[in-house]
Amino acid sequence: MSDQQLSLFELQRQVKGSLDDTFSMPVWVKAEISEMTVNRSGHCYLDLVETEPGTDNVIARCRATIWSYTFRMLKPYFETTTGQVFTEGLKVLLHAKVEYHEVYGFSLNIRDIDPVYTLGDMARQRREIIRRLEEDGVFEMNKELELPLVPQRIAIISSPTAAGLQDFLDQLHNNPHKFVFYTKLFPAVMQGNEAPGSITKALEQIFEYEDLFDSVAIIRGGGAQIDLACFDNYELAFNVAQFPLPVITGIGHDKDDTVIDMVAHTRMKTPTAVAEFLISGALRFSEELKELEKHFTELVNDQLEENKNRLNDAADQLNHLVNQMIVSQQNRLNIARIQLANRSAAFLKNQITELKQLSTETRNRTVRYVTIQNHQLEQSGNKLNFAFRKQVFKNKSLLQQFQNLIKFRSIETIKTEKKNLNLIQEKLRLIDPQNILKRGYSLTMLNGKILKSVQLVKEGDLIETRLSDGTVESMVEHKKLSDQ
Amino acid sequence: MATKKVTYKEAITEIEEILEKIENEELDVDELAEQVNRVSALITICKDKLHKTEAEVEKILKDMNQ
Amino acid sequence: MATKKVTYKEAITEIEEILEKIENEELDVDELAEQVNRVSALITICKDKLHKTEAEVEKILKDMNQ
Amino acid sequence: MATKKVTYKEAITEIEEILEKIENEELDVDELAEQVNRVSALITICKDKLHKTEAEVEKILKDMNQ
Amino acid sequence: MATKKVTYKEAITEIEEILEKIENEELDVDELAEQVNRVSALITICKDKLHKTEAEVEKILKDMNQ
Amino acid sequence: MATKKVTYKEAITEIEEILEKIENEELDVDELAEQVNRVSALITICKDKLHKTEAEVEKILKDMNQ
Amino acid sequence: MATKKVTYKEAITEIEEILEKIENEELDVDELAEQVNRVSALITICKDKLHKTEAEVEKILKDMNQ
Repeated sequence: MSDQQLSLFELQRQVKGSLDDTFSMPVWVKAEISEMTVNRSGHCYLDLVETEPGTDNVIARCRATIWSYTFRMLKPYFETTTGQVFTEGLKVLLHAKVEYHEVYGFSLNIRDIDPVYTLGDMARQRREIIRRLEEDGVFEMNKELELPLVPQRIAIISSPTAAGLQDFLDQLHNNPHKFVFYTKLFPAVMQGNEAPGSITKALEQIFEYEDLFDSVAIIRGGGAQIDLACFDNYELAFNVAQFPLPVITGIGHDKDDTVIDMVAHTRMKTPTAVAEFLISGALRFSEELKELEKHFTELVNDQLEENKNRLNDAADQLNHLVNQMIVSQQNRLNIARIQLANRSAAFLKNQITELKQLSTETRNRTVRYVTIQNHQLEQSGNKLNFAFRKQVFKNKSLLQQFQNLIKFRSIETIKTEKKNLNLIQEKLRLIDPQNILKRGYSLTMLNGKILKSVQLVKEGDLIETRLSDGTVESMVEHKKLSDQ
Repeated sequence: MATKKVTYKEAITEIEEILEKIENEELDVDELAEQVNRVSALITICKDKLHKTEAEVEKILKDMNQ
Repeated sequence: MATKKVTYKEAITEIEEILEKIENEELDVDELAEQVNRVSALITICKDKLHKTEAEVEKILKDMNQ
Repeated sequence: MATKKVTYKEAITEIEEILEKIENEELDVDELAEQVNRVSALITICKDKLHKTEAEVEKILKDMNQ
Repeated sequence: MATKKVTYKEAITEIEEILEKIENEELDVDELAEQVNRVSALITICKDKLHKTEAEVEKILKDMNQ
Repeated sequence: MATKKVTYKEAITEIEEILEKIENEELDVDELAEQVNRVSALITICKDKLHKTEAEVEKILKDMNQ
Repeated sequence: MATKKVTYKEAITEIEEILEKIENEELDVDELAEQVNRVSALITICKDKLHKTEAEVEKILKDMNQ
């Protein structure tokens, strides 16, 4: 614990001394300009802050100065480089010398500004806005509106004092085609931080008379090109995108589009371009109408022509077909005539052929007939010959047979008779009693008769026995019957 | 034995009649001998006729075949 | 052969009948010559008719072509 | 050949019928000349009709084109 | 053999009748020669008729073809 | 043997009768020779007739075929 | 040809029908002249209608452009 007591001045001097030691050279500091004033002598006084990312809580703050001679160089350089007014709300990268004053305390003396950092930051911001609008689903909304065929009722948002406005109005009202445009100005601040709010308010007014207008033209003529940051505003873009009428922008710059340009229905570079766009739209429509009329006339004429042609064709066709039919019929008749000649000739020829055939046939059949008859006669002759020969042969055979028969039978008869006679002769020989006696048999006779039974004789009868060579006479002594 | 005018047929008929008589024993032995004689004579006549006929026929047939 | 009034068709029919008779030998030989003569006459008639018709037809066709 | 009242169509039909008969030899030779004459007459009728129609049509078409 | 007035047909019929008789042996040998002669004569007659007819027909056909 | 007027048929009939008689032994031996002779004569007659007929017919047929 | 009351369309249809009939040879030659006359009349009617329409249209367009 140092009990050394320092005067305030001494303390401040020691602080100053240590700061000077520590920050003997300028350092690059990132900060946001929260306030800025430029005094009469051209010095610029700034209030710098740093906020907590994602919130608006200030976590650091300090004063800063840019001396007039520096400021006079830095400001235009910054603004031409970034296209952005050097003003409050910008995030900047400053090359600053840390200063400490015994009376005024801590401050930064800005020697240089790096515009590239701010540019990057602006671009980042713009990307952020676009992302949010896309996330909200409104980015394309205005583009999806249909621009009327001829937008003739225009609500203009512009600064009433802007030089471009009058040019725009003149151009629109004095167009060479004599199209009539109805315009109504809704004044608004067209630059600086107030611009978004002011334009939004103007839009709100237009919204109340929505039905009276075909479209909204946001125009800004002639102003410095560095005042455009105000158009990269989320709220304004959100309103423009959702606006129920098509919005045409003519903010008047050549560089990157602002977010408003992006969300607008149609983006033109300048008010003049907007006026031309509107006039050309009307012109196009007028030309389309003319074209339509021409087309209609052509169609009607075409149809009339077509019908005329059709009738002429029909007449031609009639002529042609009738001629064709007549020719065809003539041909038919000619063919019939030729056929008549040919067929008659063929008919007659056939008949002649037939007659010839008949005469040939007559000859053939007659010849055949005669041949057959001849043949039959020939056959009859042959038959006669054959039958006759057969007959003769048969008769010859018969006679031969008779001859054989008579021979055979006469000889046979004689033979038979001979046999017969011999048989009789033999029989006779057996019968001849003389022959019987010769074999030893004898005949016994009684009273001159042959004795054939014992019973016919009595004992004592005189019997005669005849033998072959004489007779014996004897008396019966005894007789006996044989047993049978 | 005289009657030579008898035909062959008559002769045969007579022979057969006599033979029948003999067989029926209607003949006396004396007649028998006589009849046997008669038959024998008749047979001779017949044989003669036969021979003659035979010769004649043979001749005719021979002539016919020529 | 007198009947010249016969039509062509009748003539042809008669010819064919006669030819058929000849073929079927229904004709006596004695009639044959006569019938053949008839056929011949009929054929001649037919030929005459044909020639006449031919000439007539030719004339008609000629007239028509003029 | 008197019937001039036939229509063109009837005439053509008759012509074709007769032509077919001739071709198929359904006609008697005796009829041929007559039928050929008939066809000839019909063809002439048809041609007359055609010429008349042709002239008539030509006139109509000429009148129409004027 | 005199009757030359017989027709061809009659001749043929007679020929056939006689032939049949010969075949059936209804004819006596005594008649045979006569009948054969008859047939022969008839055949000759028929042949003559045929030749005459043939010549006649040939002439007719020849005349016709000219 | 005189009757040469007998026809061929009669001759044949007579031959057959005689043959039958012989077969049936209706003939007397006395007649046999005579009958055989008769048959022989008849056969000869028939043969003669046949030969004559044959010659005659042969001539006719020969003539006919010429 | 009296019916002038036909519409343009009916007239065209009828014209085409008749033309088709002619083309398809469905028309008798006898009818041809009459039908050709009919087509001619119809074409005249149509042309009249067309001319009338043309004049009318011309007038309207002229009026419109003023």
